Amino acid sequence: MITGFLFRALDRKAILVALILLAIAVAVPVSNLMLPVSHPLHVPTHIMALFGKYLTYALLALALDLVWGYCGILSLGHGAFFALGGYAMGMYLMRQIGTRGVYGHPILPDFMVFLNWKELPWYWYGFDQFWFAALMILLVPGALAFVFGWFAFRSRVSGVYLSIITQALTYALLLAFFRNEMGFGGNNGLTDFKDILGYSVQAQTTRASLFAATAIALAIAFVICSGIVNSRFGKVLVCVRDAESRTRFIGYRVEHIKLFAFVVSAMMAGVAGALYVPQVGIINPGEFAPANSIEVVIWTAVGGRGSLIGPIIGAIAVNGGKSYFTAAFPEFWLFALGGLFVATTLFLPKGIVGLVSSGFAKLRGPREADRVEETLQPGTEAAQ
Amino acid sequence: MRFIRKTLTGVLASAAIAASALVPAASAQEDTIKVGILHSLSGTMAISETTLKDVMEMLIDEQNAKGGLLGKKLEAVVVDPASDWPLFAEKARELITGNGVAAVFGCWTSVSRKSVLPVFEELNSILFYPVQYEGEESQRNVFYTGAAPNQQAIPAVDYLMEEESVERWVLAGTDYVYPRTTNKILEAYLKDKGVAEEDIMINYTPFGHSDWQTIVADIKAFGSAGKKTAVVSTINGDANVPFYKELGNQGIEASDIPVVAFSVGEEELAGLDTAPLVGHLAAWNYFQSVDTPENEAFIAAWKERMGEERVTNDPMEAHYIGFNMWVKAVEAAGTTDADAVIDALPGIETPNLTGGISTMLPNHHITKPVLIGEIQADGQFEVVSETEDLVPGDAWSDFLPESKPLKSDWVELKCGNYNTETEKCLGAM
Amino acid sequence: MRLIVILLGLLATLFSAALPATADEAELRAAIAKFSEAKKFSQTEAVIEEIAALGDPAAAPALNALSEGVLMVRESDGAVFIIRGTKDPLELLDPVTLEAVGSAPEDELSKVKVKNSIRRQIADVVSGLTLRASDPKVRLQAAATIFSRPDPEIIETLDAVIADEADPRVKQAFIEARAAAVLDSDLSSEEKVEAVAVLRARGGRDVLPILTSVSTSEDEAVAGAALNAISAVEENLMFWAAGQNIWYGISLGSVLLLAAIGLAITFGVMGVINMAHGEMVMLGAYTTFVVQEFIRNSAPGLFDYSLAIALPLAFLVSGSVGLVLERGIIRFLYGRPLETLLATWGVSLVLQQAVRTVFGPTNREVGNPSWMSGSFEVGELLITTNRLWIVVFSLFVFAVLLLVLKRTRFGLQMRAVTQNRPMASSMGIATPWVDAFTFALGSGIAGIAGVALSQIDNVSPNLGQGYIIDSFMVVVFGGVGNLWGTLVGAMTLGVANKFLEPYAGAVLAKIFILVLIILFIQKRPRGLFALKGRSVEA
Amino acid sequence: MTEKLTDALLYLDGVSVAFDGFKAINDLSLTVEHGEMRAIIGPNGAGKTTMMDIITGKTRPDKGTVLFEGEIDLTRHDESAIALLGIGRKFQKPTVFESHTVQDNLELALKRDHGIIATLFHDTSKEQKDRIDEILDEIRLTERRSHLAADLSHGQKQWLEIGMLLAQDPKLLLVDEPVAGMTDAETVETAKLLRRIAGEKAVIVVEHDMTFIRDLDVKVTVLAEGSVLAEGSLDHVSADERVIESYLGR
Repeated sequence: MITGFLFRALDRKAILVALILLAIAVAVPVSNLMLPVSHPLHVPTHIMALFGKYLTYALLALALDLVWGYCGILSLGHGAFFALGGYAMGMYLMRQIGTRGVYGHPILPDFMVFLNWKELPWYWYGFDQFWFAALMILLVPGALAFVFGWFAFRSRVSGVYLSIITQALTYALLLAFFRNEMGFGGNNGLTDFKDILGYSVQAQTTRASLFAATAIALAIAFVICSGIVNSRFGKVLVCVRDAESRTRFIGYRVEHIKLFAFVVSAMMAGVAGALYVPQVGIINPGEFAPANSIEVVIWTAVGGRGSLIGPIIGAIAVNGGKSYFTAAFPEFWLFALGGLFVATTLFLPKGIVGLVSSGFAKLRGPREADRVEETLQPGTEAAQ
Repeated sequence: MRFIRKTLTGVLASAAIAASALVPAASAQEDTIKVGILHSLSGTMAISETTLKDVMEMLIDEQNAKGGLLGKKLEAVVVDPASDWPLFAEKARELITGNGVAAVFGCWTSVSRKSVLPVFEELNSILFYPVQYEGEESQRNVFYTGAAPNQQAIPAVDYLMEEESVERWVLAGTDYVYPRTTNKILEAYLKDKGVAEEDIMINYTPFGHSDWQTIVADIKAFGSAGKKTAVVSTINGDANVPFYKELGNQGIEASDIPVVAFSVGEEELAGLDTAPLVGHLAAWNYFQSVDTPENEAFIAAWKERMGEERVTNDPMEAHYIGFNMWVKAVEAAGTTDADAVIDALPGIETPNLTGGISTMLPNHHITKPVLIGEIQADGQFEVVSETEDLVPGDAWSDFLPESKPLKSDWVELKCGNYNTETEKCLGAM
Repeated sequence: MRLIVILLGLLATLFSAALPATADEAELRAAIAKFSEAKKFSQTEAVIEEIAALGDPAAAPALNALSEGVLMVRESDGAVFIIRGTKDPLELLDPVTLEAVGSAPEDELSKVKVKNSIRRQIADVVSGLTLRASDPKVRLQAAATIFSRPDPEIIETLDAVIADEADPRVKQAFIEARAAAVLDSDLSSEEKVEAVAVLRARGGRDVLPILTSVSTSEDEAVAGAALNAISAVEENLMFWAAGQNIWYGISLGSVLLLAAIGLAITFGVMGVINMAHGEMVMLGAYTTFVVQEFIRNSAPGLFDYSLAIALPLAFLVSGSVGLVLERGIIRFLYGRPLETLLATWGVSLVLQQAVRTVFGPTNREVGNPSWMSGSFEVGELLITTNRLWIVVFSLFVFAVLLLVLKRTRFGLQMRAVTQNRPMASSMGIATPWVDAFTFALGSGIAGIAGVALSQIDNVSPNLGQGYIIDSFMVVVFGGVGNLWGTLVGAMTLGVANKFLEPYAGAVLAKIFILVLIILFIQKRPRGLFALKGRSVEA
Repeated sequence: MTEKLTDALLYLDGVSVAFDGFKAINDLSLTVEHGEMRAIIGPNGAGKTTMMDIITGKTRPDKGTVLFEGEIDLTRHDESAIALLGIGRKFQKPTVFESHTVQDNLELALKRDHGIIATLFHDTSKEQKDRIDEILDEIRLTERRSHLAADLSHGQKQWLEIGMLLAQDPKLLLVDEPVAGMTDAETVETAKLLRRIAGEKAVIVVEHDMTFIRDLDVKVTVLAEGSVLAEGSLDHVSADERVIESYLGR
């Protein structure tokens, strides 16, 4: 059963992507740690940190693509799952600070001390254990996605209505996490981390390991997604996207299918958030901002939705561009970024991946090119 | 196997290419001293921070006109962290390792500062932070040129108590760390002064809150209890305009219920019709209206560079002081090396724009005068009260039980949070 | 400011006509001249005391000018003047007669400094001086000042004034001010009980502290009467508080309505997920700024009409940007609703940054015209004028839009195109242009909303961002494609928010509302006013 | 489950539904026997599609009884449950999964476990593959099995959709305008196909094309304004005054 799944998962494309990611997971940290700074192939720490962050974004975009590109659920609130995973990791990291906080309190994080909290709130219990935090990284986003999806899909909320309420969800969480009474550090969020699993988060080796872990996590997620997409379940997902009611009429429980995909995707987003936090050193409510979730949609669209490699390329390309532009043209980079989004939708409706594969297909012959376009064109039921 | 080796080399090569693309113009003239400017030029904070980027560029140009520093020209490296807090950390790292800046001037919000702190610590660089903040922090690599709570909030409350005989207090703020901490300190301070619990009303609103009808009405009701009432506002930048508009429209006049604000300066008032606000107060360490030759020259230079209608404000002065202190410290140390400059900075004195001499203290805060100003119809403040001496910034408030025993001294104790009771430096391994 | 000076001038002439001088003018002049020596606040206070002791109503203009910050000293000779105008050189007025006596450059004058406590002192003094002023409004103001800071010593004066007062409203105000003073005095128990009755009849929040202060009196009759009065007044206030909440809710609802109504067209009717909607609102607000800036510089007299001028311009500016946007980008994306989201998001980034580049990142000042400033009371209900206008305006915009959609040829074509495009085009409707103008209409309305919102919010590049989410919530809650839904949705959310706010606080109230919307959509997946039937479900 | 009330496969009694006051179905009663083929005709807006919506669970009736196999109350089930009970539906506009191949379309429709675990992990068995080959043969799409459904002609899509119905192996097929947009030759073929299916399974065909109805040669029900106007052979109903009137209008 599982072997069948794996067999389907590891098609040529998946093997290639997984190998590249594993190679990156090994090569970059090795180059960072072993090669001398002057070596032309040396990857500086800040570049590694940067790409580590991009890879977590790539994982988030991949998660979104599973529900949007394949199932047609445009979630404008995926940042919420990412942030929840991040907070779960952040809480673990906060508990690891121990007595090294500025007030030297053995249990309470600094922000609780100076706001006069007397004891740790119950929902902070257990986060001193990594296994518990790791469980929560999956469970909290998963549970939220389950409850939310259970109601929304059962009531057949779809299209823009669904998009807007996912946005409402992340916006409500944003406001909630801003509140200092919530006990998550308010606007400042969680920061000033010291250790992860006993290793200093600032140590170069820790950074290298986190980078490797992210690349490996992305590789695993890619294989899982590939397995899902290549299975009959994946085909049904596309059916739901293209003709939801037809799928119902041949006897599929569309709400269960959507719910499953949504929960899996939320968990992947949670993992991405958990890997993101130790690498950037802070998690705060800003991650819940609706604009952040919209950006994830944009990465996916730029890369090419409805293909698994697209969101990864998109996330890295857009964020790389953003990093470059904000330094090179600090006062004009928004024009460049805004222009990029407009240009992508107008001229590359299928994203970078669509451009590349239709380019390849055109080389092979016009007939093939059409087919590629059809595959990558997720028709929307609403459009009929 | 060959496949894997090929992939590996390919990946490394592309990472190297990407790396070189991401380090902008690292090949520029090598004999300049680079100064990083880390202020948001887009997003929600651009409204406040862009001015600080401009003032830093002006200061650097002026210094270059004077012949630069250590015989080299200064070069400003501007990046846009886009009001995105994790991006602050990323950009700080890029400035320090990618561009090799000698010091960074930047950040506005507490969260952006918190976000970059570990980066400065790890890479051992220098940050000058120019904004009034909640205190409860003293880091070796950071120099706080804005006001600590004792340099702004407490003198303002004293003024209201003594001059306006206020007995009832509304502490209204945006829900984030600075107002929370400031209000906590003020609450403790007021109770210390014998103000009863029921005479203090604390209210928090979200960022960018725009509908103030209910809250202003509540303040009005709270203020009609027969005792003289004042509002201490730690409301954050953007939300102030609708707040003051609502105050004016509901007819709350400064002579009835004065509002003293800690985050409203000339820049914020520039977006407002101030006629209905005349008499409301602000507490700062600098006002544009202060009449000193240094200030006059500063304003003239600023207006010539940016335009006649532009105003100056407190965080700009903080950068002015911080930058001059850094220049002096580099000259004293004879190098831009971070450790040497960090050691040289405490004790450096430089004139501020209000006619005094500010000193960098061992706790990395500075001495500043505290001014209370009344809003005028022309959008400026008129100073109605000024502390006799410069007030030294206190990193750890004496009005919070947990931070009372703490002390920061980077010269003698080499510790930012030394507990005077247990005689230990907390947080050290 | 100028208005006040003119008013003062008017007053002074009335004084001189109605009343014989009660003190030697020379004495008054001498006292006023002392302001030139007052370097400290305490000295200024002493001079005011001195003037008050003269008891001459002719001192009022000078004192009020001091309070306004327009009393200035000529540095060359120490003469004191009231100044008029803001243009350099400033016009000088005699502080007693208010006659124009020449002008002086700004830097040769220095202002007599004031602060709040001095302003209060002046208000007290002036109210004492103006109890017999000829203008009933000034007398009312005097009564109000005494009421808010009652002083037992003034009771006798008030008795005399009440006896002579002819205007019943002013008389009542004096009686109430006297009652407040009585309760602060050591007069007889009967007098006090009577005063309590007067205050009870007056009602309102500001009688509560006065009543509370006597409710603990040792005199049981007075204390009992005060306690009764307090509960009566509070009960009355409770009733009004509910009304006030509804008003706040409607007012918030009208802001939401304004923000959302353009979106109800572009998103609701056309199905374009227009993330740049907020920026259209922002453009409208900036248009208002430009118009006001132009008026300030070239025709200051027109300032009160600035909004009326800005309205059509804002419609045109945002509308044409919308038109360009539709022709340039959106028309290529019909049938791919989610991609319009990405493109318009890009456009919104570009527009924000463009405005930031042109106008700078800081807030811009948009003033309230005089007819939009201030407030008035209906019973205990405080209604601020600008909010009232915004409510009226939003309903007006709604009504006009409804008329355009239902009664004009364009509206008919628009509905035809959105309902069945091929059919409409085969009937000879130029569907591309209908699309373009529909989008322009929605954008233009957003621009108009920007004019209104500039009156209550920041005019900054971030203005639009603050409204975009709320706008989508309103449209979706009300039901996409239904204008009435948008109206009811906006008002419901506004009122619900304002009723939750006193209990939960502003943040939690907003969170509750969002959760409410999420739950509501589960119940009615297509909003409040969903279209039913076969066609929409296909 | 209630006691068996009727022997008919499908039993509608007194069914009404209104949209915003407009009565789409008004007191409709209809029975279809096991293996019967029934043609339903009626002018536009007569309620044909709404009737199908009610049977397949897409629309809930305001009142009335809808029973399947004499005991299952269809108004209590949703679309996917009804599909699994054995009612298949072909839409007016051919709806196939355009991004999938012809073969995948049939495979997805095949009657088997549609649960999440099964769809994620189970492979298609030999028998199931044989069944798909059979259906492909039946609907004459064997050569195009690996083409995308989007590439099919209109008529082929109609047939593919019918093929998907067959793969579902339902007891009752609801076929809405199967020959719309087909050439004459295709129409004839379709009629043949449907008649082959009938007998084994019950079929309800909604059609406007009178030649096609005549080809089918089955009992005809005429709907108008949401209720049954006439029932019988085509010749019988087309002689009915009221039918003529309702088609031609007044």
